[in-house]
Amino acid sequence: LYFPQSSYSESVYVGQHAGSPVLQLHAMLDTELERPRFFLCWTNMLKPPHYISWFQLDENTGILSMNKTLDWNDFSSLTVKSTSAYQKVLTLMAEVAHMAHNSSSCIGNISVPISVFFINMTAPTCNETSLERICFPEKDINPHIMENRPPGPFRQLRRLTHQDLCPNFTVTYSIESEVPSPFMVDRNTSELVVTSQLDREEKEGYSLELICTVMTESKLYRFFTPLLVNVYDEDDSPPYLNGTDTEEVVIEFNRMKGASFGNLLVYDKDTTPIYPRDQIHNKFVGKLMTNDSWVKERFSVEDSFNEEKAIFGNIRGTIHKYQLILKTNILATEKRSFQLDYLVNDTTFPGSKATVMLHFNVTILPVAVHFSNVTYLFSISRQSAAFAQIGRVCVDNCLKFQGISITYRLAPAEKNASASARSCYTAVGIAPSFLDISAILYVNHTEPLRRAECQKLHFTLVAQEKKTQLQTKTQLVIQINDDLEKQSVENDCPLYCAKHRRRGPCESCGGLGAPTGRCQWRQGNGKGVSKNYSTCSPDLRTCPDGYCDVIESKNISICPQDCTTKPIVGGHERGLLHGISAGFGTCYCADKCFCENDNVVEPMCDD
Amino acid sequence: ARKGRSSCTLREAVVSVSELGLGYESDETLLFRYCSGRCVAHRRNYDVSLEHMKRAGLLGGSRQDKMRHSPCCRPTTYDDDISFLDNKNRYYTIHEVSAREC
Amino acid sequence: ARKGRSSCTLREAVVSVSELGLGYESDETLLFRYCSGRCVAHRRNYDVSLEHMKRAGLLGGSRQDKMRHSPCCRPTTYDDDISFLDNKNRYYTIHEVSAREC
Amino acid sequence: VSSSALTASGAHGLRTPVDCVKASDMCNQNPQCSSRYRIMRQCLVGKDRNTMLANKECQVALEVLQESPLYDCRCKRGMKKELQCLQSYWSIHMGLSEGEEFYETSPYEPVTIQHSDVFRLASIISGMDPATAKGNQCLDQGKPCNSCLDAAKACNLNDTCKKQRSHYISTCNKDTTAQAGARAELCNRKRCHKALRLFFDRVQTEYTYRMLFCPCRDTACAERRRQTIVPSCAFEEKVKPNCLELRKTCRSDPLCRSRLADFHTNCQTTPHSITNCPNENYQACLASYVGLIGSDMTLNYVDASYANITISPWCTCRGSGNQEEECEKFLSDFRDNTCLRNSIHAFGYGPDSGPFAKPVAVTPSPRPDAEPVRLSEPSVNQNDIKDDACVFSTCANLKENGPKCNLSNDYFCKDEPKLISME
Repeated sequence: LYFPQSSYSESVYVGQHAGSPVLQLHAMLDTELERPRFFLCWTNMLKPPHYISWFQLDENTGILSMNKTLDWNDFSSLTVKSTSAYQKVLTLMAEVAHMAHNSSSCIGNISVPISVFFINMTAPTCNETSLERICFPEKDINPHIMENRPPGPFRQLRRLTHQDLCPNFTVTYSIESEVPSPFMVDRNTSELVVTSQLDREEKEGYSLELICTVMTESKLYRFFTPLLVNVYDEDDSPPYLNGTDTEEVVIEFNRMKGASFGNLLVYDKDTTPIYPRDQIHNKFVGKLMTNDSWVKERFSVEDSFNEEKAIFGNIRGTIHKYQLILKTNILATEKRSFQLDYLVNDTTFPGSKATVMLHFNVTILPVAVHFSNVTYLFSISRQSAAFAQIGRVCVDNCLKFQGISITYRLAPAEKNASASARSCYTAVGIAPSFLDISAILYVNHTEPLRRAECQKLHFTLVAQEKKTQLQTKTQLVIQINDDLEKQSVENDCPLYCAKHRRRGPCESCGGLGAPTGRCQWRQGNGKGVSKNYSTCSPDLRTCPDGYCDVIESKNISICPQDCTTKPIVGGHERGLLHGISAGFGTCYCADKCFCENDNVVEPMCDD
Repeated sequence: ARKGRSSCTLREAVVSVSELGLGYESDETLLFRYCSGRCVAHRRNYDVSLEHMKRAGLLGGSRQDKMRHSPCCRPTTYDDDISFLDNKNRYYTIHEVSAREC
Repeated sequence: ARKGRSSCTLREAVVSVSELGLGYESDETLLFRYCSGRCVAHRRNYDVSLEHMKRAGLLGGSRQDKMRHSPCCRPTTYDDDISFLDNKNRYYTIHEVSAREC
Repeated sequence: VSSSALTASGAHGLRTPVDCVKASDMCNQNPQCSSRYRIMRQCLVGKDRNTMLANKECQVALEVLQESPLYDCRCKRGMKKELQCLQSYWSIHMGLSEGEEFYETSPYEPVTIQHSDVFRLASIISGMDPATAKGNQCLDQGKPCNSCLDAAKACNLNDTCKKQRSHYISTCNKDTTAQAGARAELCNRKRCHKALRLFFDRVQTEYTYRMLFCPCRDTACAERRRQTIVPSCAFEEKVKPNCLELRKTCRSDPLCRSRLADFHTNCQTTPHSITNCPNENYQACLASYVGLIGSDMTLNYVDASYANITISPWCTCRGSGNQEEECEKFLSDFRDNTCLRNSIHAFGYGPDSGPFAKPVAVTPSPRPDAEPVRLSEPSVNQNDIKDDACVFSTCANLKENGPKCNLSNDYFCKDEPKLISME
């Protein structure tokens, strides 16, 4: 049993006499056998409000009528919510049940609120009432019919409070709708009837037009009002596939916990409410069909769903998306193939075909930690400054790795080199990059570069996968170029390039991180605060690039444009975490950073 | 004090954000407060001694080394930050742009 | 950076009390600390804006109104008082004559 | 001590409502009332509220409290201990109401002022704003004008407004990179909301309303108006929640619940009024709108259209299942609210500029259950009807007068396939 409306309402006036009907409730059946019984109940929070005794509800017909004639002090005695000076709201609760009972509270039963607006006036006479108000109430709500339920009457179209107002008028109702619809009006009872079982998956709502014809002594009037009947959904559609139930999943480079693979879709013509969260309507549950503990520890399947209309013939339905999820990292050496089945169960679908089986054909390929026969050859200038970046080293496919960690080590190739020869090798350092699995070579000490005997450094580069200890080696040669020119750099240059605010001093000085031993000037051309601001950088390949990399973060002064967290004066935008992502004119940094117009004359403390 | 050379006080002008010259483009206006005027009245023994020793060339150092022997008319505290929407509908906040006390 | 224009720092010189030029006559000497150098690095949005608006003539006011658009190299705190016996064997104490911080 | 002694009864026995903080203090000073109040709060804390309230003791507690000043106590916006007042209100209200109502009664005392000073001030200010010495082009129809820019200028020239505005902008605008997606994650929405609430609580309405409800004649102005609350942090979120879910979240917080109830009370479209607003009160509606900003149910302009504004919370009715209609109705109280539109229009162009959005043609359209604010039956006598209805002396005349007889826009007569039998 259910009420086809979420609430009922009607107005009553002073003088409304005992026995006169107010409104009629309807209850829709779930099965033909049910016999609804209607009772007034009161929400258990209060003992019944004193006005409840003014009404009586016919157990069988659901007609609410007056139990007493309302008088003026009935109105003044009320201490209920009032919506205006001359109107108070009496809130009743009605419930419907299968059999008669005497319990008073509405707990647990199917109940519906009734708002009776008690107006502090006598009822308008026939002449004082517009015919339209005889036909239709001022405001009414849309009814709803649950699909797959027996037909029956679900609304009284007549306004029972007005039925005796104009005795010599004849009021009749009929309905119309653009498309044939399973509704009619019972001419005897003026009840709106649904004439057959509805299927929401076929039609979600019916737009009817209620027509009220009033025959007075001499004239015939006709009034129209639209009525939308919503069809409520129940889980009467099984899950189904539209295409494949199998997905080929290859796990190679991305072996990281949380990685998702595959995209199997399961369709369901029913709606799946996302509110309230713990709702059980059309609830899908899934189960991994495997006893392999190895698989169970490492894999799960994630279900996400979306409400869609277009593909269900403009009727709301649900598409579930299933993805295989890694619960842990997979070792680089792991090599395995298996089929993983996943049983999807529409738990609230009564029929037999409530389940669908999905199949993930999983192939895990091992990952080789390997340098394809490459000998790294880098050349650096003798003028290189400390922290100058030499280059990046990376095992094959390392940029694709996720969930695999590789460490890199340098060792002089010649085992028994002389002490002074070995000291040359201290010039080069290696640091793991944050973002990915590569490593960056950089100038660690500049002193060896200044020594003629340090010419060519032969390293063995060792790469090792942390967990599996898989290891690989390759040769790495660093050629030290340029002879030791006369130091042409200004000797009172600051330690780092970012301090300069003009091209001249910038390019005539060196600074931390400068591979050529000279700072590089970037001339911006942006107008206002722009990403392309002018600045002096040790190495335009990496600074500024909006990313404070592993070498730059060793000393903020190497590239404050990417790494600063200090105040920035002048028009600027900060980077996501640090640095200057955009600046006005020229950006330069001393204790703090400034972004100023390029053409400003050197400021002086004027007297 | 010579005509027009009033003492160091707080002044204000309504200017647009663009007119600040910081590079932001916005038609919003703000009250820009700044310090202007002379502050001879606030000198200390330090100022008197420094001026005397500078004149007497007792402190060495080149002509370039700026040694101020009198207090400057400068803000001692700054107004709250100023936020605005620029002409591309992006919000910015500027710190320490307007003086509060001199 | 141009030669000799280092940033604002604390400097010191040993001078006699008489050389302070405060009028005292005493051969006692003291360590006179003072601030000298450029302070471009300490500018704020205020300075950048004030300078720009001064150049653009947006702030009106006569040429005389001194509006400093950059910080001055000045003491922020002063050393303790200095006492001495002058050449007529009388004791004196002078306040705020030597800088402690710039 | 009979419970009625507790009442702060007014002249004719009717209780004059006190604020809920005072009411709970009065109750706590009365042994009988305070014990019942404690029992009722325990009754309401129980997981399954219905079964908890079924027991006798809870019922008795409620009956006593009905007589206490707690029963119809109210709160004031911006009062001291406002939150405590609201908490008391909802605790007693939850006990007395019949479960989840679509429209809840506002805990706030009604704003009685009609088209109050905020409208007159706004029109005065926009007329001759001393600060923007350049005069206000917005009055001169010809000149390009951006009243929202003028509002920002006026704010920047007022120390309190400037300070509070900068506080909420710098709080909400934490991250300045371009990717809107990333920015939405990085900003601290709770802190941003708090800063926004502070701004609207502490700064005079003449500044805040001007920035929020400035009338626009072009997209740039409308986009600035939309940006006022820094929507990327205060309004938008990566995933749009279901509107009923958002309502539930809001109603689980006493402040948000109160502001939502206040909005429904003061902005609910009232067809039978000139302004479409309850009690013809634009001011109350605008105050309720502003009251929601900085809560979970923060509202904002949905786009930069200046012609017809649409205001909405950040939510969708997708995935509402059988509650789609209730969800659509809840959402339409914001998106299709003529009272709110008229209030905003009135603020921009003056209260007497007439309702901007014509009241919806009133037929007994299937407007789902709204708190029916009923005026008395319009007394219409017979002869008024004839212009409205499709009137024929008898059914036979239907044919002679042709199939369509267009009356007022909603009543028309169709060819009746069969004559109505006159049983």
